[in-house]
Amino acid sequence: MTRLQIELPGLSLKNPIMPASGCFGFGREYSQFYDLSELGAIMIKATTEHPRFGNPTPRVAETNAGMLNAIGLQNPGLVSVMEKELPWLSQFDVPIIANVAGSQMEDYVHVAREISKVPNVHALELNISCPNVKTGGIAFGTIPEVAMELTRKVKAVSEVPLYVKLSPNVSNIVEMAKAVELGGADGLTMINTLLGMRLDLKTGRPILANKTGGLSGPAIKPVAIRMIYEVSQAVDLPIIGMGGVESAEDVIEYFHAGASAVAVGTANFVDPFICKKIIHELPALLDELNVDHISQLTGRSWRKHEQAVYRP
Amino acid sequence: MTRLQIELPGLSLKNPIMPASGCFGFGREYSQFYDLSELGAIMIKATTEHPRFGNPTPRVAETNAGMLNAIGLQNPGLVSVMEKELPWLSQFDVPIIANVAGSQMEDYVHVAREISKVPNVHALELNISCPNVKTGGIAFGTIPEVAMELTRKVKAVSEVPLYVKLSPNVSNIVEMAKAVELGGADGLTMINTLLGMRLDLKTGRPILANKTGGLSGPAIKPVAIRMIYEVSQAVDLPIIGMGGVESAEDVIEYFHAGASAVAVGTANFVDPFICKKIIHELPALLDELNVDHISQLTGRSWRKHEQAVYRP
Amino acid sequence: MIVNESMKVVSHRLLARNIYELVLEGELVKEISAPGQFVHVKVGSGIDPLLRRPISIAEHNQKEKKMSLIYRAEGKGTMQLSLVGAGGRVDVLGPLGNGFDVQQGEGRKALLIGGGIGVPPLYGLSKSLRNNGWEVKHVLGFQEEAVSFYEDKFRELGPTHIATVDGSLGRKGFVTDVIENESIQYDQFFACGPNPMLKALQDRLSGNGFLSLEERMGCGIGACFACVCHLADDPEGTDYVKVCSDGPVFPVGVVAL
Amino acid sequence: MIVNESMKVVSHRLLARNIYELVLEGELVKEISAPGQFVHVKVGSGIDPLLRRPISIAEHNQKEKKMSLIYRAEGKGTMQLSLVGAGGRVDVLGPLGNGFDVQQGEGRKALLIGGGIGVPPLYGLSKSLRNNGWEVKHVLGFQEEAVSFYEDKFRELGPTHIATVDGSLGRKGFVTDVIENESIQYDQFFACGPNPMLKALQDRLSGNGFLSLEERMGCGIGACFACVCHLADDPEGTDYVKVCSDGPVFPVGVVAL
Ligand SMILES: Cc1cc2nc3c(=O)[nH]c(=O)nc-3n(C[C@H](O)[C@H](O)[C@H](O)COP(=O)(O)OP(=O)(O)OC[C@H]3O[C@@H](n4cnc5c(N)ncnc54)[C@H](O)[C@@H]3O)c2cc1C
Ligand SMILES: Cc1cc2nc3c(=O)[nH]c(=O)nc-3n(C[C@H](O)[C@H](O)[C@H](O)COP(=O)(O)OP(=O)(O)OC[C@H]3O[C@@H](n4cnc5c(N)ncnc54)[C@H](O)[C@@H]3O)c2cc1C
Ligand SMILES: Cc1cc2nc3c(=O)[nH]c(=O)nc-3n(C[C@H](O)[C@H](O)[C@H](O)COP(=O)(O)O)c2cc1C
Ligand SMILES: Cc1cc2nc3c(=O)[nH]c(=O)nc-3n(C[C@H](O)[C@H](O)[C@H](O)COP(=O)(O)O)c2cc1C
Ligand code: FES
Ligand code: FES
Repeated sequence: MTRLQIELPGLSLKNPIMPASGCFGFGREYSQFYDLSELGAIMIKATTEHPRFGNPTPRVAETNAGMLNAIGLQNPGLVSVMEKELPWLSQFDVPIIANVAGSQMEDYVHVAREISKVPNVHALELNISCPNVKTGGIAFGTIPEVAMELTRKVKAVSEVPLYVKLSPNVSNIVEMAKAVELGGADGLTMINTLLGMRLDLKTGRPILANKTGGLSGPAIKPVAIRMIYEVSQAVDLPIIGMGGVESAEDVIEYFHAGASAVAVGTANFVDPFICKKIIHELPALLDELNVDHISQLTGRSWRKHEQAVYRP
Repeated sequence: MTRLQIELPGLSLKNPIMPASGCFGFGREYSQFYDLSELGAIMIKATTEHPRFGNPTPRVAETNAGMLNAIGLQNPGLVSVMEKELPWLSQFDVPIIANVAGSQMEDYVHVAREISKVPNVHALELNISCPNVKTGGIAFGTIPEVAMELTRKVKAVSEVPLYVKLSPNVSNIVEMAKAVELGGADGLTMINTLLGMRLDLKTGRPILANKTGGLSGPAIKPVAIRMIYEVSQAVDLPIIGMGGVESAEDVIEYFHAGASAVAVGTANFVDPFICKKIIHELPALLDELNVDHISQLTGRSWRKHEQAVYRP
Repeated sequence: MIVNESMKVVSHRLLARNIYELVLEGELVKEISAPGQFVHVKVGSGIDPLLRRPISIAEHNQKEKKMSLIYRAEGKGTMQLSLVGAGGRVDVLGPLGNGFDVQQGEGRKALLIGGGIGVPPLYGLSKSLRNNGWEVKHVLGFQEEAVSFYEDKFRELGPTHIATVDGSLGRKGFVTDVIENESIQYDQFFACGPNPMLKALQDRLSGNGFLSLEERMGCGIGACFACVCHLADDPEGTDYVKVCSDGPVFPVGVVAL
Repeated sequence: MIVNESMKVVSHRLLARNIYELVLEGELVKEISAPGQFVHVKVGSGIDPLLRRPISIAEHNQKEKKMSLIYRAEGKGTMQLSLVGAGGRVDVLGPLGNGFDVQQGEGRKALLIGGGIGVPPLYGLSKSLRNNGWEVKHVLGFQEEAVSFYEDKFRELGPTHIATVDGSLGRKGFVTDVIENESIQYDQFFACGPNPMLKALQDRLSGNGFLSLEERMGCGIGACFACVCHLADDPEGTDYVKVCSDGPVFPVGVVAL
C-alpha cells in the first residue's frame, strides 16, 4: 500500500483518503462498518468552545445531485471532545484533523490552543467557511485580511500544523489562499459548501428552517476542481481537496487538479463504506493509469511536462 | 392565458418564460420545433462589436447534473445581428432581449447604442458575467464600482430598458446588485454560470480547450435560488431568474425566491420543446397551487404575510 | 448490526392510491430486533436521487428472511422506487434506530395510533404485542378512503377505528377525535404519524406511551446531526436526541415536539 | 424534419466487446434523408446523465420504420443505454445533420474508410452507394479483433480490408497503411472515424472525398455553438461550420482539422 502513502505537514497518511468534517461525526457510527485505522486520517466534526445545539430542523434538503445542510455547527463543545471523543478515537491508528470553529477570533484561538495539545490530533483545520453561522463567519471566510489575521493568531498557539478550510463563496479564491498562506497556514483544505437554498413548491417557504444552507455533493465538484486548479498553481501549500467525491476516479481528478489528499463528505451518507471502498479501489486504478505512486498525479492538469517525482 | 402575463420595464410578456442567452442562438434552430411567438421573450446570443469565433473546441463537457461551456461569446458581430438575425426574428410576435458583451467599456457602449435602436429589441441584457472571456470580463462582473460605472454608461446610450446579468462568482451578490441598481439598471437577470472545470481521467488535462468553463444546469439551481432570494429583498429591481430550470415547478420556485420571469438555458439542449412545454403546464400548476396570477408568487419565500397583489 | 444489502424484491404492489407495499428478502432481516425500526433505501444506482430514503419496516419474518415496507410514492425517490419490479433488487441500509420496546404484557391493553404513512410500522408492532400477550386496539387516521390501507389486516389483530379527514371512511376527523369520543381505555399507547399528530397526542393523552418521530435525514445512522430534537425538559438547551439513532421511537414526554 | 420521439427497441445485442447494436422503430425513420445523419439520444428520463448523446444512424429501412445504431458503451450515458431491453423505449431527437451526398455513380469506385465507432454509418452508406450503382470497397480500422464488428456484412457489399492496431485481425497498423500498401484505386472516398484519422486522410489521400467529423455537442441542432470548426482556407478567422447542423459530413478540404 506504500504507493498510496502521503506525507503532509503533521500528517503521515497511509493513504490520501479521509472523511470530511461534519460528515463522519467523531467516527463512532462509522466504526460499526469498518476499522477506522484503514483511513488516511479523520476530519472530525467542527468543535467550538461551548456546546452548540445548532440550527432548528429541518436541517437538510436534497437538491439535484447534491444536498443542502444547515446543521449550524452542532457539537458537544471543546471539553467533551477532548475528554470523550478524542480519547475514544485514540484506539485507532489514524491521525485526527480537528476542525476548529467559533464566532470570534478568541474562540478559535482558545479551541485551537487546547485541542492541538491532544496527542492524536495531528493537525487543525481552521473552519473559516461555514455558511450556516451568522456571527462573524462570513468575514472570516471572505475577507482576505481577516482570514490572514485569524490564521496568524491560531497558528501562533497551535502545537500542530494548521490547515485552513476555504469557502468557495468568494470572488477570488486565489487571493484568499494567498492571504492565509501569508498568515502562516501549513496547508489548505477546500472546498467548503456553496451557499444555496431550496423552496417548497406548495408553501413557497424555504425547506431548511435556517432558510439557506451549504450545498455539497457531486453537483459542486466542477467548482471545487476549478478552485484547486487555480490555487495549487498560485501557492506553495499542500491542498486536501473535497467536494462531491464518490469514487476512486473522482480522487484522481482531484489529484490532477492539484490536491495531495482528498476528503469524502456527503458520499458517506449514501454509502457508509465509501471511504474504505475508494481506498481499496485506488491501487488498481493507478495500475490502469500506469502510475507508481498517487502523488505523481498531483497537479498533472497544469504541469508543463510530466515530471518524474517522489518515489517512496 | 392572461394569468401568465407579466409587465416588466420595456417588456410586455405573454408569459414569463424565455430562452436564456446563448442557449437558443438567434432562434432559427428552435423555430423548427414551435412557433417562437409562443415565448414570453427571447434572449439572444451575446453580441459583440466585431464577429468572434470564440474558444477552441472542445467547448462543452458534461458534469453531474450540469454542463460546462466555454463557447467564448462566438457570434457574427453587431452588424450581422442587426442586419440578419434581428430582422429575421421580427416575423415573430415576441420581444427580443439583446445580450450585449465586450472587452472594454467602449465596446459595450457601442453595441448597446446601436442594437437598442432595432425595433424588436425591447430590452438589453448587459453581460458583465461571462466567465469565458479573459479581458476585462472579470472586473466588470465582480467589482461593484466597475459594474456600476459600466451600467451607467450603457444606460446613458440605450434606447430601451437595461437589465444587468449578474455573475454568481462573487463574495457578495447583494453588493453587486445594489451597485448596478445605483448605476441605473432597470432590472436584473441572474444568474450566469459558475466557474468550473473537469479533467480527463487518463490524461489529467482539462476536457475544455479553454480549461475552465461556466457551469449551468440543474446542479446550480440552489445557488441561483439563494442569490435571487437575497437580492430580491435588497433591491427594487425586477429579476429574471435562471439556472437549471427544467419544469413548471422550477419556474414556481424561482418566483417564490423573488423572480418576476424565468429564463431556460441548458434544458433546451435536452428537450428542444421545453420552453413551450413549461408555458403550457403552468396554468394547471397555478390551479393546483390555488393562485390566480403567477406574479402573486413573486417573493413569497420572504414576504411576511400573504399579500393580496396584482389582478390583471 | 447494521448491514448494507442489495435485497431481492419478492413482491411489489399498489395498496391504495400512491401507496405501495414492497416485500424484500435478504440477510438484513436477521438483524431486525424490534418493530418500529426503519431502513434507509437507495433508489437507483446513480446520483438522482442522491440521498437514501428512510422507510419504516412494516412487518418482518425472520425465518423467511422477508420484510415489508409500505410507502407513499410522492417525490422523486419514492416514485422511482415504485417502478422496481418483482425479482429486482433494492439497496437497503439497516435495520436502523431503536424500535418499540415490546415487553410481556399479559392482559394489558395497548392502543396503537397511526396517521397516514405512520400506520405501517404499527402493523408489525401490533402482531408483536399480541404475541407478547397484549390486547391491541387501533385508531388509524387517513386523508381519505382512497389512500387507506390494511384496515382488514389490523381488524384481524384487534378492534380498529378509522378516521378520515373527509369522512369518506370511518369517522370524519382526526385520530384524537376518535380517541376522545370513544373514550378508549388503554394501559399504554404507541403512536406513529406526522409530528403535529404526535404533538397533539403528547399534549392530550394521559398515561404511558411511545411516539415514533419523523425528521429529514442525511446519514440515518447518527453521524450528521441532521435529525436532532430538543428535549422536552430543556427545549432551548444543547442536549438533544437523534431521531435516526436514538429513535425514531421515544417514550412520550422525552422529546420537545 | 427533426422530430423527438420515444422510439421502440426492436432488438439490442452485443456485437463485440462493449459494442452494441440497437434497432429502433418509429416515425422518426421516415425523416431520414441520407446515410451519415445522426440522432441525439437521451438516456434515462432524469438528470443523470444530463445531456443527449450523438450516435450515427448505421442503417435504416423506411418501409419497416426501423433504424439501427451501433455504439460503444464506455461512459456514463452509453453504459446506461446498453441496459435498455427489447420492448423498452429510447428518447431520440433526429435525424440530425446532413449526411453523405449519394449521387448516381454507375460504375464509379467508392472507397469507404472507417475507424472504430466511425465504422457504423459507413454500413448504411455502402448499401446506399451500391443501390446507386457504385462499386464499393471498405477499409476498416479497429483497435483489436475483440472490438471489431460487421466485417461479414461489409464483405457482402464489397471487398473489405481490416486493420487492427495490434494485428489481431487483418493487417497490423492503421487504415492509412492499408490504403497505401494495397494502393487501392477509387474515384471518391468516404471516411468516418476519430479526428486524427480524418486529418491523416485529408492530408494524404488524393481526389474527391467526404469526411464525417466528431465533436463534443450541446444542442445537436446548431444553436449552442459547441461544435464549430474553423475552415481550412481561413484557420484563424471568424468563419466556421457547425458539425451538428452543417455536418457531420463535409467535403474533404473544407474544414481545418
Ligand atoms: C424514521 C422514518 C420512517 C419513515 N417511514 C415511512 C414509511 O414507512 N412509509 C412512508 O411512506 N414514509 C415513511 N417516512 C417518510 C419518508 O421518508 C418520506 O416520505 C420520503 O423520504 C420522501 O421521499 P420522496 O423521494 O418521496 O420525496 P422527495 O421530495 O424527493 O424527498 C427529498 C428529500 O426530503 C426527504 N423527505 C421528504 N419528505 C420527508 C418526510 N416526510 N420525512 C423525512 N424525510 C423526508 C427525503 O428523504 C429526501 O431526502 C419515514 C420517515 C422517517 C424519518
Ligand atoms: C456526429 C457524431 C456521431 C457519432 N456516432 C457514434 C456512433 O455511431 N457510435 C458510437 O459509439 N459513438 C458515436 N459518436 C461518439 C459518441 O457520441 C460518444 O462516444 C458518446 O457521446 C460518449 O458518451 P458516454 O456516455 O459514453 O461518455 P461520457 O464520458 O459520459 O460523455 C460525457 C459527455 O461527453 C460527450 N462525449 C464523450 N466522448 C465523445 C465523443 N467521442 N464525441 C462526442 N461527444 C463525446 C458525451 O456526448 C457527453 O456529453 C458520435 C459522435 C458524434 C459527434
Ligand atoms: C451535513 C454536513 C455537515 C458539515 N459540517 C461541517 C463542519 O462541521 N465543518 C466543516 O468544516 N465542514 C463541514 N461540512 C462541509 C464538508 O466538510 C465538505 O467540505 C463539503 O460537504 C464538501 O464535500 P462533499 O461534497 O464531499 O460533501 C459539512 C457538510 C455536510 C454535508
Ligand atoms: C452553451 C451556453 C452558452 C451561453 N452563452 C451565454 C451568452 O452568450 N451570454 C450570456 O449572458 N449567458 C450565456 N450563457 C449562460 C445562460 O444564459 C444562463 O445564464 C446559464 O446557462 C444558467 O441557466 P441554465 O442552467 O438554465 O443553463 C450560456 C450558457 C450556455 C450553457
Ligand atoms: S440522519 Fe444523520 S444524525 Fe440522524
Ligand atoms: S451542438 Fe450545439 S451548435 Fe452544434
